[in-house]
Amino acid sequence: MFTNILIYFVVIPLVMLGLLALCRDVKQIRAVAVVGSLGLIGLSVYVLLEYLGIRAAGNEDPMLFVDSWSWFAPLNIHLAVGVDGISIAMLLLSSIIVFAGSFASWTIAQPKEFFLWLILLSTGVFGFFISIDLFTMFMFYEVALIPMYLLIGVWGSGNKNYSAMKLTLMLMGGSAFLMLGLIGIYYHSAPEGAPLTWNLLEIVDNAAISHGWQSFLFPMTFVGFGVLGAMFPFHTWSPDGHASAPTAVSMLHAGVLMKLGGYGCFRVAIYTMPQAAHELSWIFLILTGISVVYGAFCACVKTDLKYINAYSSVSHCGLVLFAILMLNETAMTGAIMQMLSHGLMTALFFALIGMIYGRTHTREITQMGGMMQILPYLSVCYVIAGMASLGLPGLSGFVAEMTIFVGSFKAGMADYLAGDGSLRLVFTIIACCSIVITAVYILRVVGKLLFGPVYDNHHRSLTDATWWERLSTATLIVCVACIGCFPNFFNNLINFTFKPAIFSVLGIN
Amino acid sequence: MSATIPVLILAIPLFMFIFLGLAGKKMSHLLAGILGTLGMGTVLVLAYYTAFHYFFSGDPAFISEAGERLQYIVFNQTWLQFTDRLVISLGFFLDPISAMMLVVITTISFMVHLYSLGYMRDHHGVFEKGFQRFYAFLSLFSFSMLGLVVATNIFQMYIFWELVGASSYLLIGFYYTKNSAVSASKKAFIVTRFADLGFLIGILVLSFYTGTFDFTSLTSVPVEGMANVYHVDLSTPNAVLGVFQSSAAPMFMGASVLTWALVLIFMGGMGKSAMMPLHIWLPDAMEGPTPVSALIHAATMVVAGVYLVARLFPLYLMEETSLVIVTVVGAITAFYAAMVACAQIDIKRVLAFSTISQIAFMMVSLGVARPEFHEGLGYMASMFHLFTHAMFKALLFLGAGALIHAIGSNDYTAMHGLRKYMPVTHWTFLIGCLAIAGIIPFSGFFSKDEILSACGNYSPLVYVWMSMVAGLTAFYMFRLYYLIFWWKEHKIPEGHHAPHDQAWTMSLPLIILALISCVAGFIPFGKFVSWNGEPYDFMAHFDWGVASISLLVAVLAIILATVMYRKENSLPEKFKNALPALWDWCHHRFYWDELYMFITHKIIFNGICRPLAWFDRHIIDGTMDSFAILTNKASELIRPLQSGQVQMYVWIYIIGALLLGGVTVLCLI
Amino acid sequence: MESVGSIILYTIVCLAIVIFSVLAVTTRKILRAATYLLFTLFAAAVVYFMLDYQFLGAVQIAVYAGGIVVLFVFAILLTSHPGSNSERLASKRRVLGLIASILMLGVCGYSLLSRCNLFAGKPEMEALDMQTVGTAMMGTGAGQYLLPFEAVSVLLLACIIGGIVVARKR
Amino acid sequence: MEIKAIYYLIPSLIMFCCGLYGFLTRRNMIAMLISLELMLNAVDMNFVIFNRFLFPEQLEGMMFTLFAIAIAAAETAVAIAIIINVYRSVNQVDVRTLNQMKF
Repeated sequence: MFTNILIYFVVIPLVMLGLLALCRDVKQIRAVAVVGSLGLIGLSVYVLLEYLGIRAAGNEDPMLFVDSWSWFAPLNIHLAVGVDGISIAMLLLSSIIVFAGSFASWTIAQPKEFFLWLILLSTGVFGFFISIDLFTMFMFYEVALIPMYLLIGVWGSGNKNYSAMKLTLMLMGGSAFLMLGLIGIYYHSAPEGAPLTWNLLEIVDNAAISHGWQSFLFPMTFVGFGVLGAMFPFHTWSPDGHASAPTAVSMLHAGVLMKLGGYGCFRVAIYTMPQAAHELSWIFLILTGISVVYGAFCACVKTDLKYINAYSSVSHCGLVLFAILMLNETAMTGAIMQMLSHGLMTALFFALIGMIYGRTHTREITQMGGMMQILPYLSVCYVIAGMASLGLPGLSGFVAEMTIFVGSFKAGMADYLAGDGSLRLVFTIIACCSIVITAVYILRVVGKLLFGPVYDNHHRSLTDATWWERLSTATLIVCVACIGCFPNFFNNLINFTFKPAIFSVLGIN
Repeated sequence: MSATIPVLILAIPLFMFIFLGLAGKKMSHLLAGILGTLGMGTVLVLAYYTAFHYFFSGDPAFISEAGERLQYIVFNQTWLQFTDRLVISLGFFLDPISAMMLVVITTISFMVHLYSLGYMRDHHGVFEKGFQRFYAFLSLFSFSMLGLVVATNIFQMYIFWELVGASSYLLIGFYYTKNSAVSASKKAFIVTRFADLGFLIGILVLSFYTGTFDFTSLTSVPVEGMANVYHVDLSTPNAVLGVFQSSAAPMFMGASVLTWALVLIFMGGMGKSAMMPLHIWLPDAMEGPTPVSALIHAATMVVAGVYLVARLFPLYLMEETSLVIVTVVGAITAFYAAMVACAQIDIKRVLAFSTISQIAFMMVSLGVARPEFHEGLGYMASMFHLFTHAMFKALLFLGAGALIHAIGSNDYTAMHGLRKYMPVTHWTFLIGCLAIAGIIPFSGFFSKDEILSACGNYSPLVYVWMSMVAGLTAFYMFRLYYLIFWWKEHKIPEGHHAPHDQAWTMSLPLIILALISCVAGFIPFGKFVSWNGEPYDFMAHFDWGVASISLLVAVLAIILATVMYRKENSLPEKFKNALPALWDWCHHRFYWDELYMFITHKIIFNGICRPLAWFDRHIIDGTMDSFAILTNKASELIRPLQSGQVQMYVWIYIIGALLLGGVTVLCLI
Repeated sequence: MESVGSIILYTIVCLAIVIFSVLAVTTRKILRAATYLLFTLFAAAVVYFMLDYQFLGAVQIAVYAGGIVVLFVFAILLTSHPGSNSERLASKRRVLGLIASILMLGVCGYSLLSRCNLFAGKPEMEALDMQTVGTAMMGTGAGQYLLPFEAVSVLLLACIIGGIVVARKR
Repeated sequence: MEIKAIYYLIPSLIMFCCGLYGFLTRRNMIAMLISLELMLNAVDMNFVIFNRFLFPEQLEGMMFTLFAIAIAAAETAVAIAIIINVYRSVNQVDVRTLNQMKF
């Protein structure tokens, strides 16, 4: 079992949990968190390199490092692992954000308990991304969700009980749909007479889910994951949840957890049920298309920094699901890039907001101003994050959005020319409009918060970032710039998934 | 040609940006400034070398045996691969206009770098706060602009297009503690962003039909009769051929998709080049430091729109409609901006509107260019005007900067009579004014004259219209000139120094640019730049009739300005009172800003965003909350059933049991 | 055919059961109720004897009558003021209870009576010696009850502890 | 005359119904417990009766009763401990007034 490299993505956090339980003081806790998350980064990079090596050698399997161990034989439940480029990208993203998040919560109260829950959450996240067994996947999904309640409820701020409850309940509601969908998939996973399976690859190979069942199970699964992906109208947990969550939790939640939604939508809903995806995508296309502009418009008038970013996340994550539904190679690649990009830059945003809030004790942009003069480092970082968010070339947002737009425009035009209606085309153009609205709200915040005269003279005595804050933000900025400057590397990494014959049924070239 | 020098042209400014941005705070102000200037100087030399090499080396890669200038891709590196054919590459594209733009950009940029060494410090020689940042941003801008002009494909252009937008944003908002600067920068970014939306969609449409982003494929026209011009091998399936085949079928709202694509791309150009109705950001952008206005908002970035249309000119030629739109937008903007410029008080605003007007000239010139009229004279004229305008407008802005630096105000009302105190500035400014007014032998005369001849070839209406605008140009420029340098000077308060010419770092660029403005008209531009690469004799198309008429118009306008503004008199007041509405509208720029304010704040913010946010909080969130409330209420409702009273449970149990038992008994009976 | 003695005994026991049951739930003095309960339990013990389960009858007397009722008496003495009556019941409540009980009686009685011919007389049974009972309780085979026995012993232990904990003075 | 099973079952049923009546009407916790014991006892008797009349060679019913008695004893002990405890804290054993721990 321990010969498979992937299993260590779960083992390392578990070991960290054990060590954290033994820690006596805050220094040891920090050491465990930092060393552990560095270990995870190292592991992801190692897996990435191995993966590239194997691919370079000509291996064309849909997943690599595949392994499976039974843990509940009567229901065929396995701990099945395997990764492709998309999972590796997600693993890399998660480990970086866990690393940055550890630094962002350097001085949190009750560090031991906090990190215990945080690392438990990460265990779920990593487990989710390496699993290819639907049941195990779902289990890790839940492991990732539940700690959120305590993390927000205990370490949060503001109306935290309400937010924590709302977030947990809405996500659990999504899980209910999801579970129904997954069980449905299980019972139709194999042709008549063959043993049923939870294994994604086998399900895809069998392609045994009948058409009628697909059109029932696809919405279930998609909505289930879509709730976590903040799909309109199931997004309202996100503003409240993010606003109340402590910094590192916001980072992890917006940066990684919301990606679980997008990843799941792709990996489970579309991967296993392509026909239904083809036929029913229009419903969700409308919803996600609305999310994109709706979130952006709402962000334009909010005055609380975290709310603004939460709505911005709704918009950006909407774009992820939107692109996935285009069922087009380029757009889907763009969706995954957008997940990476949004994960990093939102984490950066929330880290910065947490740091500013920790100093000024307010998140109202009307109560602040001229931060550039007082906190130059944080302000510059904020501007960079903003620029990434509004899609400045050279930072990650641009490449992701452009890939999505090129892909979805192609899908839309193809539909239009084939006489299949202009829905995709219209929504693509609407989604394109979001780049303008994004610019509006980002520049509004940047102008009010960072520029202009100092609003509150008490703020003049604030000190700029400490070394751990600098490290946390610098890591994220470097990653954002890396994706922005060398997109083709990530493009090729992700793109490979869309090559296999699995996707021929979607009409993807 | 090896790729080393082109790479360096792009890499040095980028490196300077990163270096000054990260390490600038650690070094002294002066060192940062000198490093930036030296870096730019190096780029200047390299760019001149490249352009010289391209035009004069006679290399068969650059010029065919028949003497046609060829497009040459120095290098092209894949940056992002969407599909097999849709690839964004980063490369270096050499053709006549990009080589010319390299020269323009590096020249102006170097002048501005040098000039800023003097400008960005106060009278005691103390450098302004953020001096290093200023040089870092200037380097970023130079990098982006250079990247834009050497783009090998339309997406590379879009990338750098966005980057120049961002660096323009950063530079306009350089004085970020001033609210007006912040909102001006925001406005500039958002307006151009909106235009870029059109650009983006245009690119998407174009690339969908042609399956390529590359300029070489896009601008090669494989049609009989034109093929010999473009040396395109008709046997290979070509991207644009696809456009022809498919655009014949797909129409969209009465126009072919190609027209739509071109108009949308032009919309991007309208935003960057401040064409009406997307011009409103440019006057406000004058909040930035004056050297920035000279570099970005007069000479280089704002002509990006013209450059874009010129770059895609063969495509525009295919669709008559799109060129007509370019012409009409240009003509209206030119007139509008000239009118408004006559009624502005802030000297930088006057220059800004004059910039808009001059760029509109270039647009019109492109719009009227047809191969059948003097082998596309308009195209060459447009590029020529771009070149000369960059020089004299930078000169005017830098001169205005010197004035502002000396006086400390942007209003001409605070200036008057400065010719005695600031002779260098005065003479260079005068040269700039003469150039822009189109007086022989300054550069503006030649370029503007060719634009007017091209217009004349196309349509008499356009010709008359543009001549009128040219007259207005001469009028408002000399109005400005007289108001600044003539009239009675203000009394100098006790203890203040009289205004005086600035340090050599500021004067030298003025003198150099003035010299260029004097002689640039004699460059045989047609030898270098023409729409299809074929050199032709410049003077062969020179129409002395048109030239003399335009000269006459300019002189008349100058005389009128002299009469009205040479000395303080009541004529302007009378004129103003005679047509109060006209003055009012011109002074308020035809209330465009108010209209935009209304649309953005009243309609978009208050009409869409706020209701949506309310809807989100109360309807969507309210629904979700009401699920929770409903659950709570329902549980309140059934909670009494679980009273904890065992007897109650037994009662219910008994009733149930009795019912069941009763049923059983009945069955037994 | 039963002997006359046993029929007489049966009649007495039946009457005792019925009368004392009714009294136990109708008397207003709680101590008396406990006493009537005791009598009822005794009568039940007699029934067990009559059915030849002597051991069970003995247990009934020892545990129920001897143990539980004593507990009751102690509890009553500890929690009520001697001589005080329990409050009068609201007549509506009483009527409702009565109706429910009688309905129950009717339903169950009807179903019993309609099937009473199933049960003929008492079949012969050899005397139950203690060894049989003991083996049944301690064995693990079919019809042997070691597991419930152990479970009950654990339960009793838990009850002892629980009782102590609950009733302990703070 | 033969004493049939039904002759034993009827008194047992009456005992049960009495217990039921008591349980439904009484307010005193001890009285309720007494009624409960009556019902339990009635059930025990039924076990024994059915065992004796239907399967005399087996011991299931008897064993059940035996265990039921043991459990009843245990349950009563705990119940009474609780009652006494409640009485100590609120000086009451009336179920209607004992509603502070509700919800």
